This record gives sequence, structure tokens and C-alpha cells, in this order.
Amino acid sequence: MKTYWRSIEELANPKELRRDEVREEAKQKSMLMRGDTALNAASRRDFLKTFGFGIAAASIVASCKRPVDKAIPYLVKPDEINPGTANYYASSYFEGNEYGSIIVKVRDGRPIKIEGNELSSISQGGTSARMQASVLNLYDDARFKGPLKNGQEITWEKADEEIVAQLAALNSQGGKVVLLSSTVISPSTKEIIQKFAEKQTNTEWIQYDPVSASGILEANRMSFGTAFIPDYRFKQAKVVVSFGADFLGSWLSTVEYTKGYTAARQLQDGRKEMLRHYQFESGLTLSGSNADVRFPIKPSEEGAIVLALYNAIATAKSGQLLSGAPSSVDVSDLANDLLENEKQSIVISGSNDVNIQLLVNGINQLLGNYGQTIGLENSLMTKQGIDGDTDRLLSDLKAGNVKALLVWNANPVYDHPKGKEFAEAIKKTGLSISLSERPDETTALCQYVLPESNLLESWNDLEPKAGIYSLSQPVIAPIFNSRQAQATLLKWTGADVNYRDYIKNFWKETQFPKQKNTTDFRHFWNTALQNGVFETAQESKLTYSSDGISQAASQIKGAVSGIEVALYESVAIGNGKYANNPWLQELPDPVAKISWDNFAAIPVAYATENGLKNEDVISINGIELPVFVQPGQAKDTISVALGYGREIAGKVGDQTGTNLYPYIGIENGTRQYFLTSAKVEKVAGKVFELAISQTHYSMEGRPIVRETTLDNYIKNPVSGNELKAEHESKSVTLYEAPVYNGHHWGMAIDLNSCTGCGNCAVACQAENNIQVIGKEQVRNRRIMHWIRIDRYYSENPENPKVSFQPVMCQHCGNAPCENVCPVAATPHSEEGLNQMAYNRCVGTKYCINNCPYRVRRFNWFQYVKNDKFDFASNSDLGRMVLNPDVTVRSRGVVEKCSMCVQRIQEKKQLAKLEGRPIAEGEIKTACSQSCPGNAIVFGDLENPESRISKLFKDQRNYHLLEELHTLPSVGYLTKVRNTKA
Amino acid sequence: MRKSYLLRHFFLRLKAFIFLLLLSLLIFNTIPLSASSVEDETDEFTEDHSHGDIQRGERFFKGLLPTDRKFESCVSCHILTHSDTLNWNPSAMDIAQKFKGKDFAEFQSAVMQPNGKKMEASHKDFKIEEEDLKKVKLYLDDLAVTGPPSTGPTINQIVIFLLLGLLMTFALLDLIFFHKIKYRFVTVLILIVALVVQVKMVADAAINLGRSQNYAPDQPIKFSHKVHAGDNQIDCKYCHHTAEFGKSAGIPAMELCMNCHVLVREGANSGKFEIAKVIDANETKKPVEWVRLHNLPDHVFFSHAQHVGVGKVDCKQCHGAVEEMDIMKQTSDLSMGWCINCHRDTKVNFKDNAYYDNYMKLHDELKGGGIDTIRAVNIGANDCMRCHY
Amino acid sequence: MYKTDVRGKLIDGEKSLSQISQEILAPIDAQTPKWWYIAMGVSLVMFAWGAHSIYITLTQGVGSWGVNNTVGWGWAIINFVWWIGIGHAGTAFSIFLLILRQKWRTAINRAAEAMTVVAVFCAALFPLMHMGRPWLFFFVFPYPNTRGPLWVNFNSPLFWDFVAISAYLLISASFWYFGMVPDFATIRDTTKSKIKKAVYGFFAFGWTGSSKEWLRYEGLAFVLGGIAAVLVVSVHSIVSTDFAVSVEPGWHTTLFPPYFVVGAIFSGFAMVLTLVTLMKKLYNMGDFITENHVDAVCRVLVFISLIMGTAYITEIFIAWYSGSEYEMFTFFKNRITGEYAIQFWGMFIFNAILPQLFWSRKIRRNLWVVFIISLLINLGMWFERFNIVVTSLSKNYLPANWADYSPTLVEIGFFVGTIGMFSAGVLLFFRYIPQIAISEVKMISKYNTQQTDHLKPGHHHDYE
Amino acid sequence: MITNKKYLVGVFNDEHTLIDAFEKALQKGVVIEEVYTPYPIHEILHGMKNKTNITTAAFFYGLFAVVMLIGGMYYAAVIDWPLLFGGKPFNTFPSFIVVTIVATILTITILTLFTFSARAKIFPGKNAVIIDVRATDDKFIILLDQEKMGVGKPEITRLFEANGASEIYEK
Repeated sequence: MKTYWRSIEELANPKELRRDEVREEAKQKSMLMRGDTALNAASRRDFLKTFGFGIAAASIVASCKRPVDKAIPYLVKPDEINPGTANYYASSYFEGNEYGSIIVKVRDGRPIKIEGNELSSISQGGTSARMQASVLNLYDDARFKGPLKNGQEITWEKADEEIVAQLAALNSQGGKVVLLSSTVISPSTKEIIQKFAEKQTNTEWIQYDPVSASGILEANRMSFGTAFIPDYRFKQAKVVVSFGADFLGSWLSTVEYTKGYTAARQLQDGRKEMLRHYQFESGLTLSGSNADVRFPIKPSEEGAIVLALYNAIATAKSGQLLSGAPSSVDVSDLANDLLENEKQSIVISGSNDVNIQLLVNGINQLLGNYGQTIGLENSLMTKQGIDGDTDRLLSDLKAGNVKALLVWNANPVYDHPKGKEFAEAIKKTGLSISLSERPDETTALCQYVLPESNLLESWNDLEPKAGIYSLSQPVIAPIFNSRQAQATLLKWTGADVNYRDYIKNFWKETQFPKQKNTTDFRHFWNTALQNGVFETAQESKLTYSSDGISQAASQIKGAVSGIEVALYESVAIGNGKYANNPWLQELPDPVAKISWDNFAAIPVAYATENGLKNEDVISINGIELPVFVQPGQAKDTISVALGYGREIAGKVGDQTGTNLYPYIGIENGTRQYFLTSAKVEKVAGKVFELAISQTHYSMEGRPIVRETTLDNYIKNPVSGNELKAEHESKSVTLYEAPVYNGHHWGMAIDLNSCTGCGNCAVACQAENNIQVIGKEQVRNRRIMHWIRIDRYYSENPENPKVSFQPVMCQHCGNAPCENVCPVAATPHSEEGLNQMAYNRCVGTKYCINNCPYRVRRFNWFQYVKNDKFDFASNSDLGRMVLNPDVTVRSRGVVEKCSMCVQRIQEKKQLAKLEGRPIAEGEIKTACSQSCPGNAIVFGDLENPESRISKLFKDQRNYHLLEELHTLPSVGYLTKVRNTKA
Repeated sequence: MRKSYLLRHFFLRLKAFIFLLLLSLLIFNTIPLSASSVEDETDEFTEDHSHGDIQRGERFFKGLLPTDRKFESCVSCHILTHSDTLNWNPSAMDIAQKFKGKDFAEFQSAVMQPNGKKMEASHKDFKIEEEDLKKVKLYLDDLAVTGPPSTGPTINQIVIFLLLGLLMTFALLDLIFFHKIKYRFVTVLILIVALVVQVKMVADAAINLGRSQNYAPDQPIKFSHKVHAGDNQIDCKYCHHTAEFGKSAGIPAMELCMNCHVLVREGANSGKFEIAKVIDANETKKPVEWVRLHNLPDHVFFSHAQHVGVGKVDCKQCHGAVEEMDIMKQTSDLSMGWCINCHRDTKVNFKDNAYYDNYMKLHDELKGGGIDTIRAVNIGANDCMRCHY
Repeated sequence: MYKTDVRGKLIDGEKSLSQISQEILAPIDAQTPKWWYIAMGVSLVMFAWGAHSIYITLTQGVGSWGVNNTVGWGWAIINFVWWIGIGHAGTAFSIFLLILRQKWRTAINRAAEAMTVVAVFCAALFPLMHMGRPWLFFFVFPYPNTRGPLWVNFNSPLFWDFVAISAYLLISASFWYFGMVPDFATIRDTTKSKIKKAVYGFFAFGWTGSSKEWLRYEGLAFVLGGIAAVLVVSVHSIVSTDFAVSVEPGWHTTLFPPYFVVGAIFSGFAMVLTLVTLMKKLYNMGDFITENHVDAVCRVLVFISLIMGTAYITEIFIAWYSGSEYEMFTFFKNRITGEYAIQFWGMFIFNAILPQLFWSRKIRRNLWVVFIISLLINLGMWFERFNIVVTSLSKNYLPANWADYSPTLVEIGFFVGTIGMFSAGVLLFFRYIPQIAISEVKMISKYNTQQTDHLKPGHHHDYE
Repeated sequence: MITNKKYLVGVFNDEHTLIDAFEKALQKGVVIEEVYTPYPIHEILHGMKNKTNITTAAFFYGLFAVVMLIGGMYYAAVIDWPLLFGGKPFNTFPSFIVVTIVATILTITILTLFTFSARAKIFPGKNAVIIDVRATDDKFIILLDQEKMGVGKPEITRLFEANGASEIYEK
């Protein structure tokens, strides 16, 4: 097996040592790249060294002696760090407009895993796949290694000096300075920016989001007087109507919404009511696939449908009717359903069209949802960018009005529709400074690059929702020569204070007075830091006004003919900022099950009409894209994901997929994420291979995902699960049932709560050192994920019902795989686990064949330290993310879900040391810990009081392929759809 | 006629072959050692001394000069190999390293004005000409760069193995073609014995792959567990203090050493020289690079907490009589069978730990008298996933 | 007793015992023919491709093959079963025909046994290379070790397989070898070359043909024959358990052991037919391998083919009769129809229908047709294994896992390499080893005349 | 013609003449040292009155192997280190049978081969003591020890010649 740390020196004092090593490595590499003369001079001696080493290595092999391992102790051991024991620190994630409160697991000085923070009212212990994968961004070799000026290394002191001088010169001339950043939700940072603007008098700060919420913000400005995003409380809703908003996959605050949505839909512990979800959309999104009723529509139809719904509700409430384009969909049933659930419904739209958002506001107001299911107090802050601002900036830049441009965390050259114009303009700007962590299309054009630290290396305070605060703290010293942007700005304002002290002071002044629990600031600060969150009560005095709604209605255009292309953010890659993260690239799209590329999802009927099949190539307005035939894709529409086709991102993200940002249209001053009247042609004879990890859609009528409707479920809780009784009555065996003395670990998965988001797959990947294998191998159906989410379609291919089912090793009591291993590499444990001893495995693959669930994975190649798999695990830096508690598997062995046995062992040992039984919920697997849907429950089946034992007794519980009598330790709860009878 | 010619020819060839074989082994074994001297040829000592001076220094150090001396040669205490922990005196290499960057005066005072009881006793009545001492210093500086002299090649197992192979080939050829040996059973016996010896050698080598029982490498400091744990009765867990709750027992931080060595500056065996290394390490902030003894393979997860903290296993059970070891060595072979068989025998303190309340069935059996003790193996200690995950 | 009037003569031409020796040994004594070098060259080129494929497999991993997480076994296992099946001919010929006292086997059994040994070698390569970590293959062996000791899993069909294949290899090789000892003595005593005398003399183990030796030799033959008869049935039954013991639809059937054994004998006999026609033509062994021999093998093939057809239909019937939707899917949607239908129908036509042509005596006597049909049967048997291995794996219980399988060049190269290895082995056999068991042919030469007077001295040419 | 040669050799051209001569010689009370033939002839093997217990030995080898194999597997799988595989009991006797059958066969083969080798003295490296090189080709040889023939040489010569011996010589 592979070494995951090279010696105990890392174990004992990793931070310093590793950092030095990595710096050295980086230095060597940069020297090599520049062909440094000093290096050339040294080459002869290097040759001798290498030569000497070669012979020494040969002699070691010949004498079969082991290399000597060193054990280097600390000079002074910090109290909190014990080698081999992990520490957990609360922190916060805010990247790409997504917020989550997180706990970072730090093992021997290295952050290796991100978990959800249960104390946060926003993410509530859940994470998204992107949060899980963000730990790998820390160990990304593509990051800047130090400050650069025109591509040449420069010291911080020199850079500061030069820039401060230039800024001062500009200040005296009154030259305009623009700070272009992504949305900033840090109160202290806002203050710093303000201070900077005070010093640099002619400063403008523009917030820019690649996929903006401009429409909502502007609409609310008209309806409520302030630009804000309201607080959607899905947990309290009975009916949700979404117009193209993929609130479970990519829209605003997905983890929070998933938590609320699944809570409102779960039927455990005798609950008999459930949220009903209507979805209007073009492509089949994650939300759409979870919807009870889904309407495939063209993006241009949306406005008219919203208007029709408004009118239908207004009619019932005898309100004023609005005139506008006619709707193509009959919304009367929907309107009735909403009216029945007044004050308990949510209507949302993902559109960036202010008019549509105004109408949506009107509907919510008519239904009385404001103040009930839609809160106005804790408004969401994660998207602040107003589209018009950037357009204005572009024209300013072009006109030469901007003398200095500071770009922080924004990449308009790549993700703005007028990226090319931005590129030209930035080149012409007198002073351009990038404060970016990693190279991108924009940093490449800036004169100065002052690299920011990774979020795990930084201090920060955040206000994701009004009145809800959280803190970030560094869990590792900066690996590279980087500095937080806030520190940089502070330095330029002349303040001689480090950012940590600044935040602390800021909190002392602003947050500390907001609470009454303690009078000791130190205590307050330590608690806040330990908890990661600090929440205060808010009040709102906003009132709704229907200003502009009738004008909005009149501006709604009817549906346009021709093919329309909907552009969306994918669940894994999002807006493309972290396209260089191999975990995210390899995560299959939850619906299409495609990784490593974006593609044109076309309707089934269109494909048959035009003779198109998967992996053919079509050209849309001249852009060539691979075809994927997507059931549920609305007629005359094509969906393509944004965030791909990066040019400067790193070895993983470069040239992966196609960039669609330049094709975004601008209408009424806001960016519209769809194209109308697209010209689509088949590119004859061209094939583009796609890494599709699930090729068959249908369950073939097999009882795999068992489902029922809510009505039937209320009548008969066994509904949909009748087969279980039949299977149990027929199960006859020669053998006695397995006996477990102490524990029997098991897992229950509520199919009603699983939205299919893929967070578990990445969480598992991070926890269990699962290797990335690249596009070609994924296409060869060799993906390594221990937990995969199967997706099935049923009924009408034009608008199918979708079922998700996470499948991992079922830890069968009568495991077919165990019998067939000749070398006894996979026996059953006394605690009901199906064990896999990697070092005993010789790789016959018989167990893979004999697993009816196909959850075993084979190491077809050496995936670690292999130049052919140059992803995360081919460099010392990338391998630092590996979990030292899990073996890194070598080539030729089988691996599979172990139910995170390392966590079980850790907690068992703790309980033994403390001389107490294991507490309920104490052990959590990586997938169950951070599931945003709370769909996975892990526990001890031998304990009759445990949550899992109760779920196993639920009448919805069944086992996958029960008829084979494999006696799985994993149970599924039937999926219940809330369709109207 | 033809047969005997063939035979003679064969033997001639055989001699030549064996000669070549031995020659190549000789060369092969010497290369790696000389390589280290090729590698580090630095240019810092080329100026004011000749190769002859170094040689003279070497001869003085080794006591090869025909001068009248009332004292032993340097080499009799300060041996030339890198270090030898049975000899408490610092080795020549150690001294060379220590005084490498320092000037002659410092060296002279260190030698001529002994500091500490141990050194005083041995360096008493030293009368060395300054000229001689200078040359010794030159020699030591040279030694620090070139490394210790190489030892001759050893005839290793491979040669024996190959010779046996040749013997077998010859026996087989004789059996088929030449029939030189009258009594057939002699040839057959040779064949069988050689084969058995070879198989045994291969099997032993295979079992020992990745094993290192009795591994006792030289450590950078001549640290004696006997002195610390034996003579001075320091508890194991004073230094290895994470053993009870951590996966690893922990190697004491340098700061911990200083708890005592801030006062204890001279030892009975090695005088001040070895303890000075600890103090130096603390002052220069460069922790000592100990050589790790107990190396489990990467796919094995062992936890001291489970064994020492929960199981209350005595350290000695696995690590042997540490308090008698001047040189620490690996006592157990750390093979899987060693773990497994211990788990089979070890009784579990089942009743006093509330954790085991989960094990209802076993408690019932204990009460019912079906079983009298619970051993580790009964609660799954030999499951694969206890150690491999 | 053998009835010459029913089966025809076993040896054509009136030959003395000495002539028998001379003619059978002719290829060994003669100059190596040119075609032999050409054929050997071609075989070695094929073998070299195979060796290169093995090199790639060993250095890069099994990932260089087309197998994936759904279809874990591909061409390698297909070829393994195919070669083992071919290997069965030798044992079946020697043992079954021995037990059934079929004298006509003597002319063919040596070639068949040689084929067995080479084929089993080829077969054994596949599971070894197919392992993820072939260098640890010895983990399969239950030897005392320092891991506890950790034994193996006696429940695993692969372990049974390992025991069965190693036993098969050892037993068939020794069976073959001890059959050759008297013949080696014949070469030793008739050859004029000193080198040959020494070499074959060594391999003859000091055989003289004394009654004491023959007595024990007969005893040994009796024992080996008796136990090898069990082996014929057991080996392929065990190979079939690799599939039958699993839960895969299409694999999990009790029909497999007899079905596999018969299938193995079928493919083995077909391969024997291929070889024998070659021997007859290339080495002028027509006098020893007469039309009657070929005829007899063809008749056996007709019979086995009927069993095969029955087995195929039974399998399909049981899939329907079981009512299991997974079984039904496998057979009706994934084999008879579906993307693997070509392989299914290839199997069915070549194995169950085509051999029915052998009902016609005319066809049985046409060597060319026989040769081609024998090759097609082997192709059909390969399709059968493909059908079993790939179709079941590629579409089993959970449709989400369904995946296709196609071989890579490395796998194809590996297969071609074993064909090269097989043909090289057979060519070496042709060149250096008596192709026909001389002593046995001599023994039956007395049955060559009319059976009424078979105990009277046969007339023969005087020895010169 | 008195020679100091030890053996008298009768050479026959075919099986039938050999059997005739052999049987007649036995009737006359001739003590036959050995018969060399190119293939086994049952009349001769029977007439030489040698017996072999190789089949009995094989049976006991089999018995030994069965006991050792089942015992060994039972020890390994049930007593020494019982491991759970797929919910099966530790003693999976039907599985043991499969291995037992095949491995027993293997054991019998190997041990019987060694027995044959030892008893028939057929082993690698053995020098053949060849009376007449043609015995492995096309001649059938009867070998008589001149000192222990039991019957006079002339009489035997006559008998052999009368029964179709192609050649009689001393060696």
C-alpha cells in the first residue's frame, strides 16, 4: 500500500516542515520553468547526486534493507495537538455566492475534511458537494506561490511600496479607483473597504456576481424599497412553486433550502403531511427531478405563465387583473392549490427579469406569504451584484475613466458576457491589481497579482443573512507566500494592525453589545469562535407596495418560436470558479450523470426527429457542443451548463468543456440566462466522448426504488412496499440468522429526503481517500465513488418521474461477495460489517461480479503517484489532503464503502476510555454527517432504542433486492410523491 | 574421450565463472560506499594544508606514529565507524562533526582541558604537541566531509544461494550425462539437500521481508533506556505521555528532556558529550532526528490508547525489558500472527467497563456460566477491520 | 472387443512393428520441414504479441483491459474457460475411450493429451494475469504463515478452481509423460544420433520393456486412468461453479456442471479433429489416423452436439419456468435478442445445428468440410463462453449499473498470444515427440486383421 | 560351446510365437529370468507370476489424503481461525468435499507415481540395462540365466527354435 506520510517528522511537526518543503518544491519548479542559470550550473553535481542515489537505491534493493524512517519530535509540544489525534475547528465557507458554516477536521496540522456545523441555523450541519471539495482547493498546486508583477516574482514589501505610491499619486490627481469584487458579506471587510475609500477619495466599489440575482434585488427594491433577497422558509411551506429556480441544486442558498424542503417533506415518526412542489423549467434540474408536478416550458414562456398565475389568484382574491401575453399552460389547478394553502406557500422564480420577479412578488403578496413562509427580517446577503454596475464599469474602463482597477475574487474576463471587452479594457488600464488566490483569465491581464490566502488559511467574519453572523479562522498557516486581501487593503490604508485583531476589535464594538449572555468579551469571542456562529434577532419594517406591477405585466412578452438554449449553473462546478478541483469535475451531474464536461441536453423527441444520439456533436449558433439526450428536457429547448471551458484555471480545469458565458444576453439591464431563436445544426461525422457514469435510465419494472403517493400512503402506510412482506414470507434459509454480540452497524436512507445532490459522494471521497480517475476512466465505467446516486426515470420520457437512490455497500448479512473471495480478503465482522482487507486482496474481481448491487470498486491502475493520473494525488502537496486513518489503496485491489469504520473505531475507543456506552448519534459516517437532506441515518441495529432500529421498523422500510436474501444492513424508506389524486 | 573433454572444459569454465561472479559482487558491494564520497566533494578545505598533513593527522589519531606516548591512541576510545552505541565515548565521526565548523583553539581546549568527570579521567596527563593536534584537527575535518572509511564487502546470502544453484546444476548434469560420481545417491543427496537449503533460504527471506525484529539502529544520541527507565526509574508514560489516549505513544518533545537535563548535564557513561546534543538541539531549535524503530506497514492501524489506555497492557509485554536496554531494540517481530495470537489469549475486563454493556448476549452467557471469561477475540478483536481500513 | 468390420481398419497398409516405429518416428528423425519453420515463426510472432500484452498488463494494471466495475470478467475468463474446455479432449479421449474400450483412441490419444497439457498451460495464464496483483497469487494457497496463520476461504469456487486446475495440470502432464516413456525408450534404442540417444535416453528413465516394468506400468495406467476419469468430470464442473455458485442471473443455475463438462468435451473433440486432420495431411500419418478415426470422432460430435442443443434449450426453458424476472430478462432480452444476439445465435448455430451435418457419411469423409466444421465448433464454443460471461455481467440486477464491455487490443493480443503459444507447443510436439503412442499402436496392430483369426500370427514383411 | 556368458537370450518376431514358446517353456519347468516386449502382453505378465500392489497402495494413499484434507480444512476453517463468510456456518462441509475430491486425486497421482518410480525403478537418470536394443522396437526377448535355467541349454534352444524364435544367442 501507499505511504501517506513519509515519516513521523510530518506527524510530529507537520505545519512547519511541510510548508518549508512545499515552498522548496514550488521554488524548484518555478526555477525549472524559468530555466534558471544557477540551476544549470548545479546540474553536474545534481547528476552525481542522482547517480550516487541510484546506486545507493540499487544496493538497498539488493540487500533487501528497509529505508530508515526518522522520528522527529516537537521542540515544544503545543497542548492541544497530540500526534494522531484530530482537532476540529469551526469556520465558515463562502465561495461562489454559497455560504455554509463548517467544521474543519485538522489532523497533525493538516486540514483534511470539512463537515457541517450543526449550530448554524442556515446550513444546519449540512454541506454541499462544493463545500466538501473546497478542502482540496487548499492543496491546489495551481495557486499563486507569491506576489507577482507582470508575471515576475516580487516581494510583498516592494509591491506594497509601489502600489501605495501609485495610489497616492492617483489620489492627488483625483483619479478614479474601482474595486471590483464578488459579493462581500463580511461586515468588517465592508468597513475596511469603506476606510480604503475614505483614504482613496475617488473610489468606487462594485460587487459583481457571474450568475447574479439582479432581477430579485431590483424587483424587491421596487416592491419594498430596498434591494434584498428575502428569507425563504421552506420548512414552513405546504406548497412550493418554482419557475426555473433550481433551489435544491444551485439557486442562492441550496443547503438551507434543502434542509427546509426535506424537513417539510419527510414522513418519519408518523408524520402524515408533506410539502407539494411544482416546478416550471426547461432542462431537468435537481429541483425539477424532485418536484411532484413538473411543467417543461421554454424559458421565454415563463413570464406569461407567471402572469396567468397572478391573474388566476387575483381573480380569486378579487384583486386587480393585469393584462399581458397569454399563457401556454393552464394554471388553474395550481392556483387553486396555492389558494388552499394561503400563507403556507412559496412562489419563486429563478429568472433575472425584473418584471417576472415583480409579478412573483405580487403573487406572494396576494397569497399572504410575506412574513409567514417568506421572511423579510433575515434577508439573504450572498448575492449583491447589480448587473448594471458592471456594464457601467465596462464603459468607464473603455473610456479610460478608471485609472486603477482592483479585482478581488472576480473574473469578469471569463464569466462576464462581455469578457473580451473587459480583457481589452483591463489591458489599457493604468494600474490593474488582482487580489486573487489562484490564476484565472483576469489575473493573467493584471499588472500586479497579490495572492489571497485560501479560506482555510484566513480570518474572516461573515453575515450571510441579516443578523446571522459567523466567523472564519485559519486552520493552517499559509502554505504559499500569500496574504489576505483584507490585510492588503488594511496595509494600504496605512493601518498597522493585523486582520485578526481588527475583526476582534470590530466584533467588540459591533457584535458584543448585541448580546446579553456574557459581559466578558473574551468569553464572548471564544464562544463565538468555538461555535463558529453568532445569531441575533432581527426585525423588519418593510412593507409591500404594488408599484410597477401593471407596467411589468405589460412588458411581459409572449413565447417566442424557435429553439431556446437555457444556461444554468451545474451542481458540481457552479459558476466555474473552482473548475480546477478534480473532485468536483469528477462528480457526475446529479441528473445527467455526466462528469468532466458540459454538454447540450436535448429533448428526446428532438433527438429522434433529427437522428441525434449521445456524444454526437451539434453546433448552436456556431458553438460546437456534445449532445446528451435528456428525458424531461422541454420541447424546443436545449440546456447547457455554465462554468466550463476555463482557459487559465490549472491542469484539471483548463479546456474542460465549453464556456457559454459570452452568449448570455442582456435585457432590461439584467443578464438573461437563456438564448432565443438559436440556430442548431448537427455536425456530421463528429463524435465527442462524454464521461457518462450511468447509461441506463429505466428500472425495467423492477422494485428498486419503491414509491407511492401521499394519498395512498395515508390510507395504507405499507403502500408501495407490499413486496417486502411477500419477500419475507418466502425467505427460506438453511442457515441460522447471523448473530451479533455487541453492535450491528446499519444505515437507513429515506428516499423521500434524498434530493440526489451528490454531497455524500464528495464527503465520502474526502473521508476515504477515494482517488480521481479522470474522464477516460469514468467513461470506461470505472468511477471510484464508494457511494453513488442511481437515478431512474419512469413514465413519460418527455416529462419523466425521477427517482434518486444512493447506493453504497449494503453490508449484507449473507453477503454474496464474501463467499467467493478465494483469499479470505473480505469476511464478515462481528459487528455486521462487510470487511475489506486491502492488503490481502489479490484482485480476482470475483466479489465485484457477485455483488448484485455492484458497489465494489477496483483499482484498475495505480491512481496515486502516477503521471497518467495527474489530478490530486500526483504531488506531495495534493496528497496532503489524504486522511491518515484510511489506507491509500494500491493498484489491483478491490475497495468499497466501509461504513467509515475508522470513525466507528475512533468513537468506540473513546467510549471505552471513558467507560460508557456509545451514545445515540455519536458515530456518524461522512455521508450521513453532512447530508443536507438528513436522508442518511447511521446507527447500531443491536440497540433497540436507536434511531436506526426505529427506522428499520418503519413500514416504509425495505431492502434493495430483498428477494436475493442477502440481508443487507442498509435499509431504504419508500419514496412518497405528493401528486394530487 | 569426448565426455572427459567436455567435463574438463566445463570445470575450467566453472572456475572462471565463479571468479567473475565473486569479482562482480566485490565491485558491486564497494560502489555504494565510495559513491557517498564522490557526492560531497566540497571545496572548502583546499588552501593551507596538504594531503600529507591529513595523513599525518590520521596516523597520529590511529596511534601509528613511532612516538613515545604514555597514553592510548585516540582511536582506541574514539572509534572510526560512525557510531557504536556500546562504546560510550563519542566516535571519531561524532567529534569530527561537532568541531567541523569550529576553529582550532576551541578544539584544543576541548581536548587538553577536559570538562566533566568522565573526560577528565580519560584525558588526564595528555601531552600532545600543538602541531600534532592541528594535524589531528585537519584529519577530523577531512573525516567529517569524506565520511568513515568503508568496510570490506561481506559475502552475503546471494553468493551461497548461487553456489548452491551451481552445485545443483552440476549434480543434475552428472546425473544425466557424465556419470562421474559412482554412487548415484550422492548426487541425489546433493540435489535434495541443496534444494532444501535454497527453499529454506527463500522462505526465510520472504518471511523477513518487511520484518525487523531485533532492529537496533544507531541513534543520533546514545540515549540509554537503561539509564532512564532502569537506573533512574522514570515511568514510561512520563516521556511517552500520549500512550494512554493517543494512537501513538509519542516521542517526547525536546522541551520535555530539558525538564531534567536543565540540571543533569553530565552522565555516568558518556560524560557531557551526548547530553550536550540535547541541549544544543534546544538552543539551535533543531529537534533531534531519532531513527524510528517500530515501523508498522501503512495498512495497519494500531492504537496505543486501545492497548495501554483501555486494555491496560504493560509496555513491556510488547516492547520487552526496555529498562535493561542501553541500545533500544525492537523486541517483538510485529507480525500479524503475533497480534492475532495475543488477542486470542488476552482476557477482557468485561464487567468493569460500562462500554461493554452493549454486549448483552455475552453478559447473559457469563452469568449463565456458559463461558467463564471473555477474551479479546470474542468481541471481534481479530476482525480484519479492527486494524485494516 | 473391437470389431473391424463395423468400424473399419485402424491401421492402413500392412505394417510390421518395425515399420510402425519407423513411420511414427519419421518426423523426429527427418529434417525439419520448411513449413514447420514458417508456422513456428508465425506462432512465435503471435506469442510475442501476447508477451507484450502481458508486459503491459503487468506494468500498467488490468486497467489496460476493457473490463470495468460492472463487467469484472471479460475476454480473459472467456478464454480461460475456452482453453480448459479444449484441454478436456485429451483426458476425455484417453480415459473415456479407455473405459469404453474403444481401441481407435490409440492413434489419437497422444496428440489429444499433448493438446491438453499445452491448452491447460494457456488457460492457467489467464486467471493469473487477470488478478489485480498477480505477484501475490500464492495467497490462494493455504500454506502455514505468520499471519495468525490466516488460511484461505474454502467456500470460494475460485479456490476450488485453483486446486482443480493445478491438479489437472499436474495429472494430465504426468499421465501424458508416463505414456511416452516406452516410446522414448524406442527412440533411444532406434536412433543413430548420439545426442538424441542421450536426451531421449534420459527422458526414458531407464525403460527396458521388461515384464516387471510393464506389470507396474499397467497398474499405474489403471490407477491414473481411474482417477483421471473423475477429473474429466470434476475439473469443468468446478470451473462451472465459478458461475453457478454466484448470484448473477444467467449464472445461477444447477445445469452448469454437466453442461460445462459436455461443452468442454465437445470443444475438445472439435480441436482434436482440427489437429488430427492436420497431422494426417502434414505428416502423412494417414495410415495410422484413418478415415475411420475421423469418422468416429465425428459421430461422437453429433451426439454431443445434441446434448448441447438440449442444454441450451433447457436453460432457456428454465429461465422462463423459474418466473424470475431477472433470469427472464437475461435470456430473452439480453441473449436471444438484444445487443449480444449475434454471439448467442453464433453459439447456437455452430454448436447445436451445424454438427448435425455429420449425420451424413459423405460429409464425415470429406476432410476439408470436417476441418472447417471443427474450427467453427470451436468458434461456437468461444461464443458460448462469451455469452455466459459478458451478457450476465453487463446487465444484471440494478439497471443503473448496466455497462457495455468491449475488449482492448491488450486483451486481444493476450488471446492471440495464447493461440501462438498453443500452436508453438503443438509444433514442438509434432517435431520432437512421437505423435502417436507407438507401443499402443503396436499392441492394436494385431486387431487389424479379420477378427476371427486375430490371435493367429499376422503376416508381415521380414525384418531386414 | 562353453562360454562364460551369463545369459541366454531368445529373440522372437511376434507376440504369438513368443507366447507359444513362453508357455511351453514354463510347462517344461524352465525358469525364465525376464521377458522384454515392445508392449505389454497379458499372457506374459500373468505367466511371470509377478504381482503388483500398486492399486492397493493407491487406495490407501487416497484414504490418507481424504482424512488429511478434510481434517486440515476442518482445522483451518473451524478450529484455528473461524471466519464468517456470507452468513454461512464455519463448518461448510459441502465446500470441503469439492476440494477433497480434487486434491485427493492429485495426492494419489503424485504418490502413485513415486511408488511406481520406486518399485519399477523407473526414474530420471537411470541407466537402462539393455539386453537387446530391438526389444523396444519390434522384437520380443526371453532372457534366461544360464546358471538357474532349470533345464539344459540345448533343450531350451530346441524349444525356442521349434516355436519360431528368430535368433538365440548368449550374452
